[in-house]
Amino acid sequence: MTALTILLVLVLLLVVFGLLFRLQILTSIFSGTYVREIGMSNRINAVLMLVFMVVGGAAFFWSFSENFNKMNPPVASIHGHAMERMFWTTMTVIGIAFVITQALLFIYSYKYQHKEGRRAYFFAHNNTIEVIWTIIPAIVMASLIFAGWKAWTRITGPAPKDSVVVELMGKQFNWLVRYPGRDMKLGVVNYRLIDASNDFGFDLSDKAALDDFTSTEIHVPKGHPVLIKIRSRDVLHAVYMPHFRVQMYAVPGMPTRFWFTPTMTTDEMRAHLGNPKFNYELACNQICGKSHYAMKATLVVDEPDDYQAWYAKQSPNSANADMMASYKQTSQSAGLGKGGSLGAKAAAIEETGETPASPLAAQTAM
Amino acid sequence: MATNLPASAHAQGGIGTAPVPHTEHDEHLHEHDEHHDQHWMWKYVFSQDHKMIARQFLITGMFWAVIGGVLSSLFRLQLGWPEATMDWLQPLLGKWIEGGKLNPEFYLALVTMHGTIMVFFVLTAGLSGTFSNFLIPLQVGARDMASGFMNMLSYWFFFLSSVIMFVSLFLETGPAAAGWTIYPPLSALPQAIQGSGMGMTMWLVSMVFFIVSQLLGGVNYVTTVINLRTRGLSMSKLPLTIWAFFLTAILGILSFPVLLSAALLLVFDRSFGTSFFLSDIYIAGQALHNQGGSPVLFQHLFWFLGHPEVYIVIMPAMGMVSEVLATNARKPIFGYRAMIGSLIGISLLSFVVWAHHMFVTGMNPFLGSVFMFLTLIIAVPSGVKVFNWLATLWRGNIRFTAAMLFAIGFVSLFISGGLTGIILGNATLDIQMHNTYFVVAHFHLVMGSSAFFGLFAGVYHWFPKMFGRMMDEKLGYIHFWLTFIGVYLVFMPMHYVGIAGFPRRYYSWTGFDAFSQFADLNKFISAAAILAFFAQFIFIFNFFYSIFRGRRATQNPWNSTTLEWTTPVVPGHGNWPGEIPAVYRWPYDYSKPGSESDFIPQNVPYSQTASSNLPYEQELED
Amino acid sequence: MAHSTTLEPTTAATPYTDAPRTGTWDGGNEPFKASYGKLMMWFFLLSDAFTFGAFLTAYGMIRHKHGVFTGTADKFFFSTAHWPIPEKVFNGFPGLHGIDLPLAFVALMTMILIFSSVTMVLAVEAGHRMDKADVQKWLLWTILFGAMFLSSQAWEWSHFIGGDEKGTLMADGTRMFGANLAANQYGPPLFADLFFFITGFHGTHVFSGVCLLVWCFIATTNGTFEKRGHYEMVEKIGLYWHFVDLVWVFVFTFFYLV
Amino acid sequence: MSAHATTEHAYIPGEIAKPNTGWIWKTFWVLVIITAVEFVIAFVMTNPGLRTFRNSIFIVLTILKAFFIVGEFMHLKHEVKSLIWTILIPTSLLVWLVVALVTEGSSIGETLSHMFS
Ligand code: HEA
Ligand code: HEA
Ligand code: CUA
Ligand SMILES: [Cu+2]
Repeated sequence: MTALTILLVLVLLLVVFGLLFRLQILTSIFSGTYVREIGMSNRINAVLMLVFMVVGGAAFFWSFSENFNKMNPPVASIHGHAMERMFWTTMTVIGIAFVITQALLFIYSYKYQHKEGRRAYFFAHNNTIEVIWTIIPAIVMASLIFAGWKAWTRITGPAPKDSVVVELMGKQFNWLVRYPGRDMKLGVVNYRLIDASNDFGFDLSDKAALDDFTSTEIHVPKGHPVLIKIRSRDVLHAVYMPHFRVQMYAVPGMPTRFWFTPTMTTDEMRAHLGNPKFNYELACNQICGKSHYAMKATLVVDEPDDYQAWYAKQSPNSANADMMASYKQTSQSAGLGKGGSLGAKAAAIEETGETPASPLAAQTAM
Repeated sequence: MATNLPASAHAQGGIGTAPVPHTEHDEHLHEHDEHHDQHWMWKYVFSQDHKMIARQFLITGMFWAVIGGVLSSLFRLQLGWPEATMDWLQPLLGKWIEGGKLNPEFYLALVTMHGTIMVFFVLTAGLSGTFSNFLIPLQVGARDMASGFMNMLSYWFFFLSSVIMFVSLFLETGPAAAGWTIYPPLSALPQAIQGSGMGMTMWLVSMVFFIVSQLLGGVNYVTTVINLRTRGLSMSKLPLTIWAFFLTAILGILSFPVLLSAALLLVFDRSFGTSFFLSDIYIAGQALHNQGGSPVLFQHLFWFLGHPEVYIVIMPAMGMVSEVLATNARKPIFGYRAMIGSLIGISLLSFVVWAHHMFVTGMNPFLGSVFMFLTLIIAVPSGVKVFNWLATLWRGNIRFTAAMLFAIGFVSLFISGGLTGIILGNATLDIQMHNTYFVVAHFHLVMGSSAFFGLFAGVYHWFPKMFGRMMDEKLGYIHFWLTFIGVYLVFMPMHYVGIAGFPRRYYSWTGFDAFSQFADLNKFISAAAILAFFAQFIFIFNFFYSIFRGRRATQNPWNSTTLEWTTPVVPGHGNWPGEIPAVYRWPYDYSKPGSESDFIPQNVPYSQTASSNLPYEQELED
Repeated sequence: MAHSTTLEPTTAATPYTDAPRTGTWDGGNEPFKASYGKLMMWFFLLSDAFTFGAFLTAYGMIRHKHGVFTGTADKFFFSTAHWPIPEKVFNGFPGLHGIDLPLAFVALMTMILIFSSVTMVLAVEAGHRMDKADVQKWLLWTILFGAMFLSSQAWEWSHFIGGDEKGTLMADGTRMFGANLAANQYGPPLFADLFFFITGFHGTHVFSGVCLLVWCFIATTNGTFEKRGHYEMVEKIGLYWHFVDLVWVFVFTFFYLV
Repeated sequence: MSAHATTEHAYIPGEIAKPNTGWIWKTFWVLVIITAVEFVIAFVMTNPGLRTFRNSIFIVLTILKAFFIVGEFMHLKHEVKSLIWTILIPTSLLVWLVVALVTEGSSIGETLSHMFS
C-alpha cells in the first residue's frame, strides 16, 4: 500500500513537472527567447562556476577539518607512524595539485566565458610548457615512488628473529587464533583433519603441534615485533587492523604474513582516548559471505609482563582430550594413516624405496 | 621483401586481392535509396546501420543505468539507516527484506550487481558502445562500419548478455553476490554464499556473451578506423574522439580475452571439479578435494582485464570531452599531439599495472614494488591531459552548453578522483586504504562520476545528430548542477570514512567501535545519493521529451568542424547522400586568425582559406 | 603536426590544390595493404592469442608453484609432491601397449599438424593462382590432417585418462589409476586439469578449424570464390589454421618438453 | 564475408599460373628440423643441473618456430611494416604477464615449502 502511494505521488509529480516544463517552453517561444543561442544563461552558468568553487571549496574545507579527528584512528605501531607521515605528505602534494588545477578550471571557466565580439586566442601548442608540466609531475612522482618503495620493502621484509608469532586462521565467520607453544614452533596442520573439536586441523602426530594452543583473543606484548601468520580454510578473508596500519589477505592454500610492532597497550589507548570500553578491533576486510560485516576479533596489547602471565596460563593441545580423541578418529577415517597427513610420504617410499629428505617435505608441497 | 607469390597478386595489393574500399561502400548508396521499403524489423531491430545500433546501445545502457541507480539507492538506504525497518520495500524485494530488514546476503548481491551493471553494462557497453558506433563512421567519413553484420551481432550478443544478467536478478537464490570482482573461492562455492549458485552461473554466462560482444565490436572499430577513413584523413587529422575510441577498442581486444580465460577456468572449477583457483578448503563441514590451485591467480587474470577496463571506461569520455571542450571554448585543443601521446601512454601503461589492486593479497612484495612504480607513472600522462584541457579553456570564448558544463565537470571530477589514485598506487599507503571506502570514493569520483559526466556530455552534444532535435538546455543546466553538486556531496565525505578505515562491502558497521562514529555522515551520504539519483530523472525526461518534441536541430548546431556535421540533419543509411567529403585539415581550426568565421570544417580545402593559412600549412602542400 | 605558434597568416599567393593528400596513411586507402576482412582476422587472432596466453601463463604460475623433482630422471616416481616429468607420462603409442616410447606419439601429432599447415599454405597459394582444382585438393588434405590430429588427441586423452596398471598411491592412501579432473596418478591434480583444459581448448579450436575448412571446401566446389574473383576466404581461414598450429607449438614445448 | 563483393571481379578464365611452392617446403623443413633438434635435446640433456639451460634452449627454439609459422605461413614477414608492428607490440604486452606470474608462482611455491619450518 505504502509503495503504491509512493508510486502514485511520483507519477503525479512527474505530470506536474511535465506541465510546468511545457508551459515554460511555450512562454519562451512567445517571448522570443526560445532560440537565442548565447545569452543570459551563459553568464549565469559562468557565475555559478565561480560560486561553486568558492562555496564548494569552503564546504569541503569545513567538513574536512570538522571530521579530521574522527578520520584519524590513533596509530599504535611503529611502521604505522611512518605510514601516517607519508600519507599526510602525499595528501599535501596532491592537495596542492588539487587546489591549483581546480582553481584554474573554475576561474578560467568564469573568466573566459563567451563575450560578444571577442575571439578566442588560437593557441594550439607550446613545447616549452608542455615539457615543463610533464617533467614536474614526473619528478614529484619519482620522489613519492622512492619514499613508498623504501617503506614498503621495510614493512614487507623479513620479521626480526625474536618476533612473537601468532597464527590467525580465517573462516566463515570468525577468526581462529593459535600460538606455537613452548617450543616456539607452529605444528603441522592439515585441512583434512578439521572437525568439530579440531577447528584448526592440527596434525597431532607432529610433536610441534602438541604444545600449540588456541585462544579466542589475540594477545601481543607491547614493544615487541609481532609476526602474524595468516591462513584461511574456506574463502578469502583479510586481516585488517586499522590502528596498527596492518592489512593482509587470508588465502586458502597459501599462507601469508605481516609483522608489526605495537607501541601502545590497550590500557594506554583507553586512557589516551578516554574510552574505557575501547578495544583494538580486527575487521575482516575481504568479502567472504553473509556475515562478512560481522567477522571481527579483538586484539589485546599487553605490557610484556602481563603477556608472559597470560601466555603461561594457556593450556596446550595435548591437554585437550576431546581433540586428541577425535584426531585419532578423523585421521583414520580420512585414510591418512598413522602418519596423519603424511600419506604422500608413504607413496614416495613405496615408489622409490627411499625416504624424502625431510619428513615434512612431502606434506608441505601438497 | 621477396615473396614467392606470383606478381599478379602483388599488383593488387599484397597477398590476396582485396577490394578497394570505396567501390564496395558505394553500394551502400543504393541501399540508401531503397531503405524506405525495408521492413521495420530490419530497420529498427536487426539493423546493420551503425547509427541505429548506437541508439540501441544507448537506450539499453540507460535502462541499465536506472537499474544500477536503483540498486545503489537500496543499499544506500541500508547503510544510511541500518536500524530502520523498511516494510514499504517489501513489495519490491519480497523475501529479501523479511520483516523490514534487508538480508545481508542480498546486500552483497545488490552491491555486486550494482558494480557489474555500472562498469560493464552502462559504461563499457553504454558509453563505449554507443559513441564508438555512432561517431567512428561519421567522423572518419565512412558509410558504415567495416562489417555492419558483425556490428549488429555485437549489439545482439550484448542484448543476450543483458537479458541473462537481468533474469539473474530474480533468481530464487539471488544474483551473484561475490563482489563485481568475483574472487574465488567465494564465487566458486555455492556453499559459501547463495549467490554463488545459479546466480554466479548466470553471471559467468552473461559475461561470456558480453565479451563476445565486445570483441565483435572492438575488431570492427579498429578495422574501420584503419581502413575506412575518407580521403585526406590521416591519423594526425583524426578527432581525439576517434583516437580515444580506437585505443579503447584495442584495449578491449587485448584485455577481455583474459577475462574470458579467467571466467572459463572458473566455470570449470565450479562445475567440473578442477582446482585452478581452489586449494585446501574446508567448508560447510566438509573438506574439498581441491589442491594446488591459487586464488591469487584468478586475481591476476581478473585485474589484467580489470585495470585496462577502467581505462576502457574513461578513455572514450576523455576523447569526447576533448572534442566538446574545444568546440565550446572555440579554441583548438591544446597540444593535440600530446593528447594523442598521453592516450597512447595511458593505454600501454594500463597493461602493466594491474596488480596494484593486489598489494595486500600476499603477492610477492618485490612484484608489489614494481607495480607501485609502474602505477604511479600513470599520473604523468594523466596530468598532461588535465593541463592541456585547462590550457584549452585559457583565453577561450566559452559557451556553456549543457555538454560543455558536463565536460568541465568531467575535468573537475577526474582531477579529484585521479589524485586519490596516487595514494592508492603507493603500496605502503594502500596497506591501510585497501578495500576501504577511500577506494570506493576514488573510483566513484573517477568512474561513477567522471566517466558518467563524459557520457552525459556526449549525449547532450551529439543528441542533435542522433535524433535530429535539440535537448532542452535549461533542463540540461539544472540536471548538471544538481548532479555535479550531488556527486561531490556523496563521494567527498566517503573519503573521510575511508581514511578512518571503514571497510567496503559491509552491510552494517554498528558492530565495530571504530566505525560507528560515522552514522551521521553515512545518513548524509545516503540522502545526497538518493537526491542525486532522482536528479537523473530530469535527464531521462529531457531525453525522451526531446526525441519527440525537442526543437529541431540545424545541420551544425554547435558550429563544429568535424565531419559528422556535414551530413544531413538526420543522416540516412550510408550517411552522406552524395560523395563522402574529403578532408584537408585537422579538426581543431577554431578561431583561426584571419578566417572570417570562428571555425573551419575539416573538409574545407586550404585553397579556400587563403587569408588564414599558416606557414607550415603551406609547406605541407608543397 | 609540427605547429609553431606563430600566428601571422601567409600573405603569399597560395599554391594550394583542392586534392586531398594521398599518402599511405592519408585515408581513402588500405594502409596495411590488407582488406578489412583480413585485418579483422588478424585482430581476432591477436585477441585469441591473449586467451591462450592467459591459459599458458596460468600454467606457468601453477607449475612454478609446485615442487620440482630434484633427482635424475631414472629415479623419477609419480607423486603429488612434485610436477611429473612429461616423458614419463606421455610414453604410450597406439598398438604398442606397455612399451616405453617417450614422446613418440606427440612427435607424430606435431608432424601431422605441421603437415596440415603446409597443405593449408598450398591451398592458399593455389587460391592466388585461381587454381580451383588445387585449392580443393589441398583443402581436402588439410581437413584430413586436421581430423587425424583430432583423433590422435582423442587417443592421447583416453590413454591419459586410463593410466597404467601400476597406478600411484595417493596421499589419502588410495591407489589412483589414470587421470580425471579431480585427481590423477601422475602427480598434482592441476597437472591433469591444465592438460585437459589447455589441450581441450586447443582441440576445440582445431575442431572449429576443420568445420570452417569443410565449409570452405564446399564453397570452393560450388565455385563461390571463383565467382567472387578471389580466394581471400581461404586465406583468412588459413591464418586461423596456422594460428592454431602456432598455439600447438607452445603447448608442445610447455607440456611435453620443458 | 561480404556479400557485396560477389558481383565484382568477374572471373576471367585463363591460364593458371605454375605453382610456386619452393618456399613452403623450405619452411616445412626448417620446422621439422627444429622439432627434431628439440627431441634430441630432450633425450640427451637429462642432467637435472642443466634443466634451466635446457629449458631456455627449448624456449628459444619455440620462438624460432613461431617466427617461421607467423612469418612465412601466415605471411606476416612479407606484410607492410606497420602491420607487423601492429601485431608484435600488443603481443609483447604478454611478456610482463608471464614474468610477473611466474615470479609469483615461484614465490608461492617457496612460501609453501617453508610453511612449517
Ligand atoms: C575510470 C576509472 C578509473 C580511473 C581513471 C582510475 C585511475 C587511477 N587509479 Fe583507480 N580504480 C578504479 C577506477 C579507476 N581508477 C576502480 C573501479 C577501482 C576499484 C576496483 C575495485 O576494487 O572494486 C580502482 C582502484 C584503484 C586502486 C586499488 C585500490 C585498492 O583496492 O586498494 C589503485 C591503486 O593503485 C588505483 C590507482 C589509480 C591510479 C594511480 C589512477 C591514475 O590513472 C590517476 C591519474 C590521474 C591523476 C593523478 C589526476 C590528474 C593529474 C594531475 C592533476 C597532475 C598532477 C598530479 C600529481 C603530480 C600527483 N585505483
Ligand atoms: C560507473 C560506475 C558506478 C556508478 C555510476 C555508481 C554510482 C553510485 N554508486 Fe557505486 N559502485 C561501483 C560503480 C559505480 N557506482 C562499483 C564498481 C562498486 C563496487 C562493487 C563491489 O564492491 O563489488 C560500487 C560500489 C558502491 C558502494 C559500496 C558498497 C559497499 O562496498 O558496500 C556504494 C556505497 O555507497 C556505492 C554508491 C553509489 C551511489 C550512491 C551511486 C550514485 O551515483 C547513483 C546515482 C545514479 C546514477 C548516476 C545513474 C543514473 C543515471 C541515469 C538513470 C541516466 C542514464 C543516462 C545515460 C546512460 C545517458 N557504490
Ligand atoms: Cu571474512 Cu570478510
Ligand atoms: Cu587499477
